[in-house]
Amino acid sequence: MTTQATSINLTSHDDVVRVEDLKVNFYTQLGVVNALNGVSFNIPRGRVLGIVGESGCGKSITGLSIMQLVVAAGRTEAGRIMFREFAGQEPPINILEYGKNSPEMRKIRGNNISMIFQEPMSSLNPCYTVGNQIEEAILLHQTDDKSEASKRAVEVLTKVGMPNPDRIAASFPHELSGGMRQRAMIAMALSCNPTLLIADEPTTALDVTTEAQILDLMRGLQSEIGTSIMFITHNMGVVAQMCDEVAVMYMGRVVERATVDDIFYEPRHPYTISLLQSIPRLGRSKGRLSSIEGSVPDPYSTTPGCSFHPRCPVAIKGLCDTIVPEETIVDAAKGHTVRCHLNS
Amino acid sequence: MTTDDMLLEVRGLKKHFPIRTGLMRRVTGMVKAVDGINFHIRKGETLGLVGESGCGKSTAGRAILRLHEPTAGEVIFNDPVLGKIDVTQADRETMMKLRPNMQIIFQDPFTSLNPRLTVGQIVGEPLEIQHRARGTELSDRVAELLKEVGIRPENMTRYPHAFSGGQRQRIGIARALALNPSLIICDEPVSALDVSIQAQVLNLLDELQAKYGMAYLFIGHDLSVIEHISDRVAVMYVGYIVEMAKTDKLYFSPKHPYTEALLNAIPKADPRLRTRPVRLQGDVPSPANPPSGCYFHPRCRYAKDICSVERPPLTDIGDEHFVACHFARELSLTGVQALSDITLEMPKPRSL
Amino acid sequence: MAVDAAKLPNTAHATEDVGTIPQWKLMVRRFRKSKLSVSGLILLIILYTLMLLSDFIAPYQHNRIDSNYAWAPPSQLGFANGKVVTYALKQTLDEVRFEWIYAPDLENPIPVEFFVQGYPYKFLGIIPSSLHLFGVPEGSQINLIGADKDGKDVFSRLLKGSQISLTLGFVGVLISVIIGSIVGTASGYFGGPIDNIIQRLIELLRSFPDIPLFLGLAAALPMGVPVEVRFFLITIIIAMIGWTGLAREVRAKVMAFRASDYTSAAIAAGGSHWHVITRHLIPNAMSHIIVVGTLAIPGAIGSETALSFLGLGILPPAVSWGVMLRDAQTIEAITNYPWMLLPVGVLIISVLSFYLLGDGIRDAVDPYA
Amino acid sequence: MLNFIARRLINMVVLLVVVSFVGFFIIQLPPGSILDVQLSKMRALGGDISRDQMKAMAERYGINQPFTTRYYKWVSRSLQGDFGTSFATDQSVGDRIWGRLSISLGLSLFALLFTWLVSIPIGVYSATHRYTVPDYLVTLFQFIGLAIPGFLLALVMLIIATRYLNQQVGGLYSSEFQDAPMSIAKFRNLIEHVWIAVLVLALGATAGLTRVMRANLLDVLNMQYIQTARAKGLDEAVVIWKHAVRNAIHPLVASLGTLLPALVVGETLVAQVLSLPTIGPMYLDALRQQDMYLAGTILIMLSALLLIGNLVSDLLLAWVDPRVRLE
Repeated sequence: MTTQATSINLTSHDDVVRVEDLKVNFYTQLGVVNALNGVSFNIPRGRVLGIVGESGCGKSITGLSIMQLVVAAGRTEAGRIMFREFAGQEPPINILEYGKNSPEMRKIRGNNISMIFQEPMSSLNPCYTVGNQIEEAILLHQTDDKSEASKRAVEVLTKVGMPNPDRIAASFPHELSGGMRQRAMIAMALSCNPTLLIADEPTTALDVTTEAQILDLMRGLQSEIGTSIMFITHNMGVVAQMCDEVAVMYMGRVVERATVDDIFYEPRHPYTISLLQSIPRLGRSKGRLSSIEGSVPDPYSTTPGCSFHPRCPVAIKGLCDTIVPEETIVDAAKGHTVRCHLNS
Repeated sequence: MTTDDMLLEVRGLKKHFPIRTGLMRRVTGMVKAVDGINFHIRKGETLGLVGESGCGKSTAGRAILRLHEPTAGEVIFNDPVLGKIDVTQADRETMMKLRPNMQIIFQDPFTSLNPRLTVGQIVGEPLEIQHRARGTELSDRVAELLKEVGIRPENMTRYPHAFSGGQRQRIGIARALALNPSLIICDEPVSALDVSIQAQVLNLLDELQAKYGMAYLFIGHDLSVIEHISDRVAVMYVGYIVEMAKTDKLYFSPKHPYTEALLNAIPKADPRLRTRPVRLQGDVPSPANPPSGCYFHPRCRYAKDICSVERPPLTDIGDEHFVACHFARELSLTGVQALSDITLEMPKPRSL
Repeated sequence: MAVDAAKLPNTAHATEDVGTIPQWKLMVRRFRKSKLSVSGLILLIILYTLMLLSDFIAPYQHNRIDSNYAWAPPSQLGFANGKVVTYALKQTLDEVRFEWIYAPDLENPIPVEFFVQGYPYKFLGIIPSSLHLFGVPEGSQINLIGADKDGKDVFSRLLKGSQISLTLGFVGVLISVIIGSIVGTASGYFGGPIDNIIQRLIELLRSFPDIPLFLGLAAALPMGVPVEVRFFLITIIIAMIGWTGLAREVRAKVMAFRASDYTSAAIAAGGSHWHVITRHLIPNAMSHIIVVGTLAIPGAIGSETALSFLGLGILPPAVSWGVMLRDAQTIEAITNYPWMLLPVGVLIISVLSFYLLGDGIRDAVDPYA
Repeated sequence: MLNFIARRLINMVVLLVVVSFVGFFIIQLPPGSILDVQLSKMRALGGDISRDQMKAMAERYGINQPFTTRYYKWVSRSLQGDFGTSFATDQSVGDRIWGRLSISLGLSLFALLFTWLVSIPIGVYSATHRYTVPDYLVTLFQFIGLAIPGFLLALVMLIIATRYLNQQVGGLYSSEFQDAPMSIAKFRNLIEHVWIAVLVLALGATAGLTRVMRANLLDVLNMQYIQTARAKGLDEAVVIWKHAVRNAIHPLVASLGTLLPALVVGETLVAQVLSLPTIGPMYLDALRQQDMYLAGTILIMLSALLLIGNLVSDLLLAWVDPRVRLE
């Protein structure tokens, strides 16, 4: 079956990254997992793209693929990841053409594209000071001068709102709280003024009040520096607060792409709609939550047709369970696409 | 108000963990995980206990069941047979009789079921311990319980590793249900689940309560979930309850600055509510070394001199609204704004 | 993603319901996938079978001295008239070095007979018998792998020696596993003062370097006691020294399992200490105990060998592999009579097999570690 | 830090007192006394001992005094630096032990160095090339290394060295250097004699440590901070050696304390075969001859070594890993 995804071009020349029909398989002892089944999306320059989905939908793998940091068991089978460091760069670079540990890839990592992870407790190496770990990136990409690097490390720590940047730089990670560590991670990620920041569930492990601080910080820095952000999360609240555009993922596919307003007010995919209906919302009336029946299928099995059809309340027999829906444009102007037979 | 419908009264409950250091393992300090909390639960109601990590909410739940031996305080449980009994003082024999009426559901569906036992053995274990059933009677009862939580009884002979997180959580609920308890402590039962599964489990808990009338102490950190399930809510901060009220009261007109800050901090699932309210600065202090006076004062934007000196007691400001703040009656704080529902409709097939 | 996959149920065997397979069976399955570990197990089964049948297989008593066959090389085997035969030895004196030189007398084949009568023994220690697997007629001798300086048959001694070498370490570890499990469980489950006292005791025992302590204790054993008593005492020493490490590991596991939610659920339902320990703690700690125990056996076998080698363990006339190796200490012995080293070969095989087995069990028990 | 060391030292002293008591008890357990050994020795030489002589000896060694008295005498004299007189040789115990203990320690430190230098790189290689042929080979060699007893290895190496390399081995020096003052030539001679012992000693421990290193590194490589380091754009070699190995080495350092005395004594059999003048064979002889002052002193020295080793490894651990707080 030919996929239409690559031919859909809702994108301008000012996408930082365009992921086209990305397929990644994992070869494990228990079998092959089709982690990504043809993922396509674009991250517009200076915007925040949210990637949202439940555990195992492939959202983290997508982020790691852009960084070429997928573990050895995962293999990229097809697709392109086109990266434009600056606006209008022609031709864009296909990241996947570089080797994982190639000098070209290493020059992009941490410099042009940087990443922060979910667990602030384990994201920093316990053996080195925070300052040392930030300087490491600066020395690698920006300057050879050690004192210059440590000066910049303190600067960037100040920028992320550290109350006492000099002291923090000299601290070891275990001496900081979770929120502080995540700030330090953000400082490290931003230390080389990256074009794109990939944030993989950066606030999931944090408490609500700390989460709010970190989200504010990221939003503030984003509008200040203009870095594009790919924000991976499972929390619809975080999506609403953080993102400009959203891609909803299910079982290794992007099922819906739209602006954040469209995702929340005019969702088209039954999965997006069910997801929104199943979250309890503050200040709403009580009563039964509408839930999605069943559970996410295990990754070793393959579902024929639309992967959501076994749980979909409006699935059409004979169609949804046999044919994989193509990505179709709902609203070209706003870049709203959906992968659903009911919308085609 | 009659006291007859009172199920559980917790008075001055404390749980301190000693910090031991050095070679001689001398006690050099105390982690005051729970430091004197008071609340009550009526029959059939749900009390939400909410707070950030390390505030002592789980410890409190476990101390009530004496899974942690409480350091001080009373836990008066109104047993249907024995009447009111202080759980903390009960001897082994009494405890054995009390236990069936107070059960617990855990957070992590992957570690709360013994991997070496079948689902049948897991759900049947409480019945076995309490000598309630044996043989076919036992397996009939287990089958019934499984059906109750939406697991097919054929699954009795399977092991936990064959189930997804949501299903395991249902099995854990069936185990708690086995002895017909009048109180279930739900220790973050949906925190580890995906959003779509979370809704299923919350609905199940609602249905079971409607059917059997047990009370829940629902411990959680997600304020939206707590709001959804609770009749009343208590907010904890560093080992204390800072505010406790009926759910709507607490959410719409909070009286404690910490509650206000918490409600403010929740990322709302609505892009139109992208406000940038004043955020709480700093981190939650460690219960081993809390600040003086009101523990919240270093982060509180309404704090005055007295706050750093004197710890405010939890006082009733009327209509079962308890607040531990020197200025509870004076401050006007903002809570959650009532929203109009967004109605979402499923797509309809165009041609059929 | 990889983590998620690890948590998911194993569905590789799509045709059957994996859900009904108990955990230990899944472990056995995983174990069987490791060929090295399975071969270790098979080798051990063979070794222990030979040990059990040693009196039946051995043609001679391990202490039978025949000075005519001092340092006799392995008997040559052959076929004649459809029968297995061996050859008598022609002895000539090397007049320069004053040593006997042996050569097979190829003219005189001696038939090897099977199921012959020999020295009396008790089969499996119970049934009196004098039947042996093979033998040669009176007046000649067969030394499958040569003889030692007194003309004692090395093959018979090797078999007899396995009775001590393969059981002493095993039993020693078994005892230390039992002590370690009980003490570790008590320490980890009850905590508090009990735990404190046990931990202090272990700390004290661990302040002794184990090998010297071991030697000191072995040296303290009375010399003139029967073999069985000495065997028993050395077993006890091995157990005494080994249990502390195991107790610590069991304690750590038990503490983890005790803190687990399923244990809490059992306590919340009114489960007694006994119920919790036997239902939840021991079964879960068991696989770990087996792994640690299996991996401790080779060390214990080595300890026995070393002790006997140094003259502090099993003493002649009793025989163990360590005792046999006393004759293989010098370069001369090894270069001139290399068959004297065979006990080391068997020792290495048994030790290696235990390591492979233990490693395989560990991987099977804890596949994601 | 100083506070920590001080407290640890106090604890060590307490443990050593208990250890010395228990040690002394064990050492004098064997039935019969040094007297019997001496007697049989003299009789074997053809002489005999008069009743008076025996009495004098019993007096001198305190044979007939109660256990606690003997222990007290021994300890109080030891504290003054007088470890007593060896029954067997009439030499001062202190003098005899120091010489041999230092040789043992030297050998062990060499072996330790070798162990670390070999097992860390091999462990790293095998962890980063998991499930490849070299990894399987390393695993195989590890098992064989664990399974082969040291003395056999010593014997085999001895044969190889003498037969095929024409090397002199056994002992520390060739006869011509035995009493010569230390010189470059003598040192070379020492190395030539000692390398087999070092190799043999190190090999068993190397096999074990390589396995530990491999397992640890595999754990560490799954950590998030390794991903962070890669995400910075660091070269994989830097990621491994700077970020992973430092964290993986932790348990190796922790095992240092027990490794040192194990090596010191582990050479007993090897030293026997290679006829090295180290502490192991001496301890063994002392035990055999019921030379209790000597054996007791060695046992306690070794305990002290173990405790010091543990202290050193704790300090090293704190240096390697900032999370370890010394309090």
